[in-house]
Amino acid sequence: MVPLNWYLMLSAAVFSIGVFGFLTRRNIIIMFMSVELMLNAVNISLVAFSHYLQDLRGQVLVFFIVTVAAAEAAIGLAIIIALFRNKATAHVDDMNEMKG
Amino acid sequence: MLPKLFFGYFAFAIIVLSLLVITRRNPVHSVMWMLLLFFQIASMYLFLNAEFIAAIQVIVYAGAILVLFLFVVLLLNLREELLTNRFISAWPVGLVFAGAIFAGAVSAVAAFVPNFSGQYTVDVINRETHTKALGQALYTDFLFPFEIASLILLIAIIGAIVLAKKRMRS
Amino acid sequence: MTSGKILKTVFFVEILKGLALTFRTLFKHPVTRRYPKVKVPAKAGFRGLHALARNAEGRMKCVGCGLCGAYCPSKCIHIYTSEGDDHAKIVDRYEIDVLRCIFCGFCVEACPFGAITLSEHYEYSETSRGAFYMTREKLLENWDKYFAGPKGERYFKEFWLPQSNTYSSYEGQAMFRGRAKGKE
Amino acid sequence: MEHSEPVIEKPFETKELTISMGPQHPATHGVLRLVLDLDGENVVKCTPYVGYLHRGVEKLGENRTYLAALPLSDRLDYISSMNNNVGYVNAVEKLFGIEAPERAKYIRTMVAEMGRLSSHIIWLGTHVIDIGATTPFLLAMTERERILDLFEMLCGARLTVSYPRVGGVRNDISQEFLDELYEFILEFPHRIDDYETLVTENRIWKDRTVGVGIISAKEAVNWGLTGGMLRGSGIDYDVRKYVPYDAYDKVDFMIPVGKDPGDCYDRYKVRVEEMRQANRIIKQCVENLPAGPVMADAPKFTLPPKDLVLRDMEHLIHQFVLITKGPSVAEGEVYVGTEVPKGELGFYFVSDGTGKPYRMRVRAPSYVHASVLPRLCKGGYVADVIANIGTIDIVLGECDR
Amino acid sequence: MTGLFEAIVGPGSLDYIINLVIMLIIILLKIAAVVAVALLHVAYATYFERKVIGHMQLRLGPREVGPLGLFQPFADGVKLFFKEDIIPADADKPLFYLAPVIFFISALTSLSVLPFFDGFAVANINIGLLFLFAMSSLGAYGIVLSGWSSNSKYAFLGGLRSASQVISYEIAMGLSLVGVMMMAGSLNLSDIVRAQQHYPLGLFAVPQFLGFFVFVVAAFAETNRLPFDLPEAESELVAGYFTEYSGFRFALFFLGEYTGMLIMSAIASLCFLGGWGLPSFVTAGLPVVAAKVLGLFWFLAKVYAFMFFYYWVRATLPRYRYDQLMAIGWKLLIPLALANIVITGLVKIWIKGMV
Amino acid sequence: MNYYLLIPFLPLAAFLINILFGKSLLKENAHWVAILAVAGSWVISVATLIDVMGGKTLNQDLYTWVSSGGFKASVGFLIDPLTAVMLIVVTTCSTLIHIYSTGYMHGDNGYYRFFSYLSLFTFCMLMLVMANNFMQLYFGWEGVGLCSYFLIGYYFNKKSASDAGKKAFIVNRFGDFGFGIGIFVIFLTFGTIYYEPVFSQAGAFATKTVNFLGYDVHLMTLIALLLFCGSIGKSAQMPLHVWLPDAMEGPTPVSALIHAATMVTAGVFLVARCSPIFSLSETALMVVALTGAITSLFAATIGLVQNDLKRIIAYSTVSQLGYMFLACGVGAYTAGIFHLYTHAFFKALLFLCAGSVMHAMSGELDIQKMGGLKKHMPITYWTMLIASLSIAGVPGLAGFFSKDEILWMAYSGPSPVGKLVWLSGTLVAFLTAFYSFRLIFLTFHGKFRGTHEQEHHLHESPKSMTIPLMLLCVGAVASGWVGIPALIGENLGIHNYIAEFMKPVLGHPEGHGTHGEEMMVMLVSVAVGFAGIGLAYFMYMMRPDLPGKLATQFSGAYKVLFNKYYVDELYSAIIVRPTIWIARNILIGVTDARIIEAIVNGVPSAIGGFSRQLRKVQTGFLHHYALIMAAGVLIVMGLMLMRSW
Repeated sequence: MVPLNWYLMLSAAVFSIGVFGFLTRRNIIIMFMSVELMLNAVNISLVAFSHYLQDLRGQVLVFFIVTVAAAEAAIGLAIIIALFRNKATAHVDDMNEMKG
Repeated sequence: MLPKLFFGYFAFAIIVLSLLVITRRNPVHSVMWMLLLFFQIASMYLFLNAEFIAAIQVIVYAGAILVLFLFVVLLLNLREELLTNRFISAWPVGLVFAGAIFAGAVSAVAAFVPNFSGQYTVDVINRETHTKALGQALYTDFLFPFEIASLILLIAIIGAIVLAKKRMRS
Repeated sequence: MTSGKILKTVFFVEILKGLALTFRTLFKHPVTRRYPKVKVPAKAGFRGLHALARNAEGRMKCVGCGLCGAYCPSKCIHIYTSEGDDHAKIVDRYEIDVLRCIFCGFCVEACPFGAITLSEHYEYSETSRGAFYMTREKLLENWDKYFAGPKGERYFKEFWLPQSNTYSSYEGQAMFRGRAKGKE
Repeated sequence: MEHSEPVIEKPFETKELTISMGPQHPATHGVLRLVLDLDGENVVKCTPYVGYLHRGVEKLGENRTYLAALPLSDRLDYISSMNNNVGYVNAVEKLFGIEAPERAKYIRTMVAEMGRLSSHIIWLGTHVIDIGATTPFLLAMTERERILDLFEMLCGARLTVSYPRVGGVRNDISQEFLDELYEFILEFPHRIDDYETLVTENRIWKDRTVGVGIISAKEAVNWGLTGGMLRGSGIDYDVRKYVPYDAYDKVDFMIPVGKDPGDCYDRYKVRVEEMRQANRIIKQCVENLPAGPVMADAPKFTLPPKDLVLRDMEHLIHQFVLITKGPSVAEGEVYVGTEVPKGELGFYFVSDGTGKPYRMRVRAPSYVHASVLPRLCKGGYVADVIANIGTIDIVLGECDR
Repeated sequence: MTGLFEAIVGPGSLDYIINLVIMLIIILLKIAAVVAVALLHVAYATYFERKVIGHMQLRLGPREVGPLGLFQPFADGVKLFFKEDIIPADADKPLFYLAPVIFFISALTSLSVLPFFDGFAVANINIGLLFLFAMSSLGAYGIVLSGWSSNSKYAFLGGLRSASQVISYEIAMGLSLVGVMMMAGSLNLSDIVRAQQHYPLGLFAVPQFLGFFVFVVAAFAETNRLPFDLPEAESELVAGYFTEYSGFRFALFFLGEYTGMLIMSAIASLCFLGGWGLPSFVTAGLPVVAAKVLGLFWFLAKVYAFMFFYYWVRATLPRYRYDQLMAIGWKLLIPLALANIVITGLVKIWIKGMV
Repeated sequence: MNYYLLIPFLPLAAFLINILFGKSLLKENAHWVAILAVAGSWVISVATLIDVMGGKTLNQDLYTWVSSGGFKASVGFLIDPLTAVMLIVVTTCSTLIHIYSTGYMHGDNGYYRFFSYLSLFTFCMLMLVMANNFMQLYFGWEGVGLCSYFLIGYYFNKKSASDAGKKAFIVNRFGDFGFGIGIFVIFLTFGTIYYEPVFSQAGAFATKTVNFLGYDVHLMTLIALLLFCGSIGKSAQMPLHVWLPDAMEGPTPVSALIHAATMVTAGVFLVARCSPIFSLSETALMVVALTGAITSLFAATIGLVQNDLKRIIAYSTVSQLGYMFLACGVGAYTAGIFHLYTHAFFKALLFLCAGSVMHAMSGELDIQKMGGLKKHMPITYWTMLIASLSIAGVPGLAGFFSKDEILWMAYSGPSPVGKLVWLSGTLVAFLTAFYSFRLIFLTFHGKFRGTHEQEHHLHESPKSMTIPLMLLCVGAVASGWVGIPALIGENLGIHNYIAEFMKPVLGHPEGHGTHGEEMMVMLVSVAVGFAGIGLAYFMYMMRPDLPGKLATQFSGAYKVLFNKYYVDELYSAIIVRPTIWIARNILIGVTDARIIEAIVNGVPSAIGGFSRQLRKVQTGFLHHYALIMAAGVLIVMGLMLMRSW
């Protein structure tokens, strides 16, 4: 039997990789994918919890996270397209219009 | 032993694939590695007796969200950007932050031992089939969040259309 | 839109009709001609590969008047003649560039002697261009191959055009006679 | 704080995708090349490039005698060569001032309509196969094969027939031909019904053609469209009816017209109906075929009978003069338009008194119709381009000459 | 499949391992058998298609290679294998290589959950239908990537068209099968087949006629067949997304497409036409083995009937335009499928109320 | 389950078919689907009525809609005498009006749209009346409101039409707000929203009070009044009546179906349905009765002087609705429902006749420009005359029986305000007769006053329009015969069928009048009806110059009436304009300019310097923000870890 901790650590590792990607990549699409990665990390831990605690609530949460991820991807990518129209670039360091 | 071996394989594959996703220069390649990653995660869900979630993982994540990513990548056609730097210059800072988060998380879960047993044991799920059990949970206890989720999707559809719609040249 | 039309639209009547037609066709006899295995003979008077006619003695009919070459729309007939001992014209070379030829049959019409003919042979593919440059010998050989015997005589009787009866006699002309017999 | 331009929402400038359709493309019917500027699936601009099949037919015609240039017309619209021949000989006859005998006129009318059938069958098949229906194409080809067999029986050639002659036709028809033809025309309307079953009422076909390639009657006239393209827009004009030649004034037929403005579907309906009318004309020609000569008795302009050439000096001289020098024609110019399957095919000759035309000019309907293609395609979808190419029914041999 | 996982998750012992190995071997044999048989069927599906369409068009179809042309598929295969493999300049090579593989594999994998007769499926999983959706949604990757990586405009247009088509119609197809799921109360394909035996004629196609209609149309669109074959509309886009492919890679697309058709036919047969089920008076008197063989026969007969319908339609109908295709998918099929779900639900409640 | 369910779902199916396929397939055949569906519903409704008369009732849940915690709502159906009568009213009117519409709407662009809305409306209305819980009632309530909005604004190109639609929608919101709260209060009180437990437990709460806004309020009164809020809005009672006359912008069949026969009566239905609650609160009943009385009087007086054909009938509708509330308010629910039932026939008939007239007049509505139409459109004339006679209370016709029943109940009932409302009701009967016949005389008699072109165009309407008129006419005559009062019926051996039929649901107030009094009441009401007709005849036939003179002489009163008591202007003055004024003068002029700007200008300049420095934190680079977020996560994580250690 694999201990629950292992799954949680795996989840933490994937999450950290996602954080790293989000913090360091310049391409906004990859940044977005890093976000998806983090969501998936959370999903892993939720499913693991659900399995080990013998409760379906974790999986229900995963279900909602997937829904929200789909919505987020739709909106986020639409924003990317809208941004790309104005800037013709996908590099976030070229987008600093919000500068104070 | 065998379960641990399988877990080891999945853990290794997932981590390597995650790293590949965030380090590839070409976004299309990133998407492809991510596709593989999703498959690994879905298979791992099968080992956790969550077959419906595994199916959802493939259908929604791989079949819909990632295709969306692929579409956008293809639509923007970023070939010229392949020549520039992948990472921001201060990437070590990011590494430190990510490492810190990892360390924090690991230290939090290292000693975690589950001690609660709910009603959905493996036997119950196998008897009732996972999909049915999940469906029952979704449509009774979680009906309200379920409806909200549908609303979110609706809003997302409208929002995406409004955002990405081509404005008529007037 | 009438209700009949609605019913037709909902039940895909026109598409079902089309499907019925294709299904009926499935059991019809195919019309494919399995060409290299089963050959369809050319109709009489087909304008195929050229041949130079021989007369009864087996000599070439051509006298080298050059009308065919002059009339040819694609200018593919080349005749080289020289004067013989008895001041008679001798045809040195009679050559046709078949690759240029458009098989209009005008040379046949131009020739006053019935020397140049178009045979019913149509399978003359070759692998080199040279094979299509027909010399006198090749053309005469064609005559032997494709017009041997009564076939050659018939050619001049029927397909050597125009003939005087196209101007004058109307006996036995093709006329409408209702549905042909023997074809139900 | 540095001054920056206020961000105005720019319209999304999509890069237009330029694709070159043809000259090698399954749907462009030969060597037509279309350069399409696409905005997604929408055609922003369509530019046809023609001339890949240019052979200088008009110039070649100036170097051949009036009689010898006839086969050149075969190769204009090579799928309805019979009609081109008829047009050519009608123009030359008018220039010569001679007239073909009655029987020859009937035969010409008959074979020209057969040519129309074969051309329309090709048009129908390719138009339909471009839009995706494969079966009508192959079914229709069966009938075309029968027409070509009949042509072969008639004159020994299937495609480039060179059958009509100045002053008549090459040879009289045979009884088998006539019987065979009659069998064919009795059967053919049922075959048209078959094609129509598969296509006419089909909702997909209607979706694809109704409202596509719309052109109004006025515009159609201004673009110089003729034939099915013009009649599809609701204009009742047909050379056969309004300037009858050959035996068209002696047969009864109708001119199908579409509605104003016409679309691809109208043109489709018009042409299918034309097939039925052509069938009717052939039937009448067969039934009313008069007896008589098939060549005009005009020794100065037509080749003498072969059997007399060697027996009669005068005929031999005519033979030599006509072939080497060509007929002697009065100076002048002539234009004769005839209705070929594609539209109005016009031959224009300027004669300087020699046996060869000073100028030969072909008014090719395909060329005119190709020019309207950008107008039809603009603003439509890529798939509509295909429908439009099918509907204008052009043959590049004629277009490029 | 769950059984396998139990075995793995549970405590390991030697017996287990041996049993496991035997099981694995059986599974592998099953896979091999299914793949081999399926590919053979796919090969002959092409032959069948050419014959059927040929005769529908007054032609003969293949008949020169072997008796009645029966070796034609192999001749084609051999030809494709030995053709030169051309890769366009500037193509993204890894993806160019990968695309046909993804396309083919996604089609092939779907085979694993199809029950060919009672009790036989490579994997009899509870979420069989979902698995099929998942795999069919992966096919879109092959298409998009092949279109993009070819670096050709025609291929790109074809790829985009096809991907949006496949994704759009997947929704309609999924929704059309929801009615079946509701009636069967399961996602397991074997259960669905069994559930049908309680219905008149042993078919879901009768009570679910609306769903069946939507499914048929969506199946045609999913497999890019006429009247929805726009991605590879020859007259417009030459060959769509695989314009630039040749040789073996082209063969993979080709096989993938026909496997897709086979799978769609199998789904139709399983979910709507009663699968292996056959009238009970036929099976009643038969020994079990014979009944099973007969079941396989029935299943295949239904699959081939559906395949025949594919060809039949291809021989009859023209092709839709892109915008019309989308309009049909979104404005006709999806509402119809939703209506079907609503009606099915209402009727189900009604029946429950009556009982 | 049984076939009753088909009643609402046939129209729903028709709606779905029409909305999905109407545009592409059905086009001008759209009406077939709708008519067949509604006619089917009608047939089943009749069968249902027969069943119910046989003593059968039904209360069943079809489908659990929401089951969350203690809250449970479902799609459920209650079929009892009240529902059965309503079903007959709704499906009959709906069927006839559907048929009528085929002629009226012929050739309209949105033909299929019109029919799909009509079907949807019918569905919603049927759901409303067949509900067995408040949730579904509310669903139907809002559904009909939505359809009403769609249909009023059917000619959405016309600004007045879309404005009227919006007005109806917004005004209804006021009422529905109260209604919604009412349902909440019911749920809070009873823990359920099903009729059956609510009504059966209502008695137990009869004396309970709750603290509401600091006052102790009688709970049942609170609930009843909140529910009545909804009724006021939907049934266009004072003060929310303003939307109904404007709603006449919709197509006439819509006015007939929605704004006369069915939807607007939903309020009355609600009060009748909740009679167990209302009966427990005398205050609420009084409010209902007074509101009804005031509204009826008020609308009737406005109706006297209007010139717009449809608006006159619309005010008449408002007035008659007031009558129904008046009946309910004095506890005579049966009489109210009875009047609802007869009113549906003759008012629908009136509207359809008006539509027929409009049809002939090419959309002209001003009765001053009509006249003498009698000879051009005899069917319309006669049917409209019968409808007017019916509404005027001429004995033997439907209106007479129901009106008389109400007046008698008001007079004899236990209500403290009974006599008062009886007086006002009698006055309204007089006014009703007067304006109804003013309409008839001006429209159909005398000389034609419109343009020559219009006169040339005059014609009788097509069969599809006149046949429904004639059928409704039968209803307008005969529908009252089921409720013949005891006074007359006793002698003839005829019972008051409807009263008996309704008794199990709505009860019957004990009157304490004598036969003599009843006779008196009846005679008075008949007399005032004839007086009204006679006065109208005198003023518009014998002395056509008199009305003008009167108008100038009493110009003040005339103006008030003509301008509908300035209610719209009043709303504009007390709500709309003050709001704008406050916004403009106080908020902008004082608050904004003096106070806020001072602060705004002072504080920012102080802050400005500071923020100019602070702003530099906002680099605009996404990564910086992301980094700060990560830092935040780290800090939170650290804190949590520290706590656990």
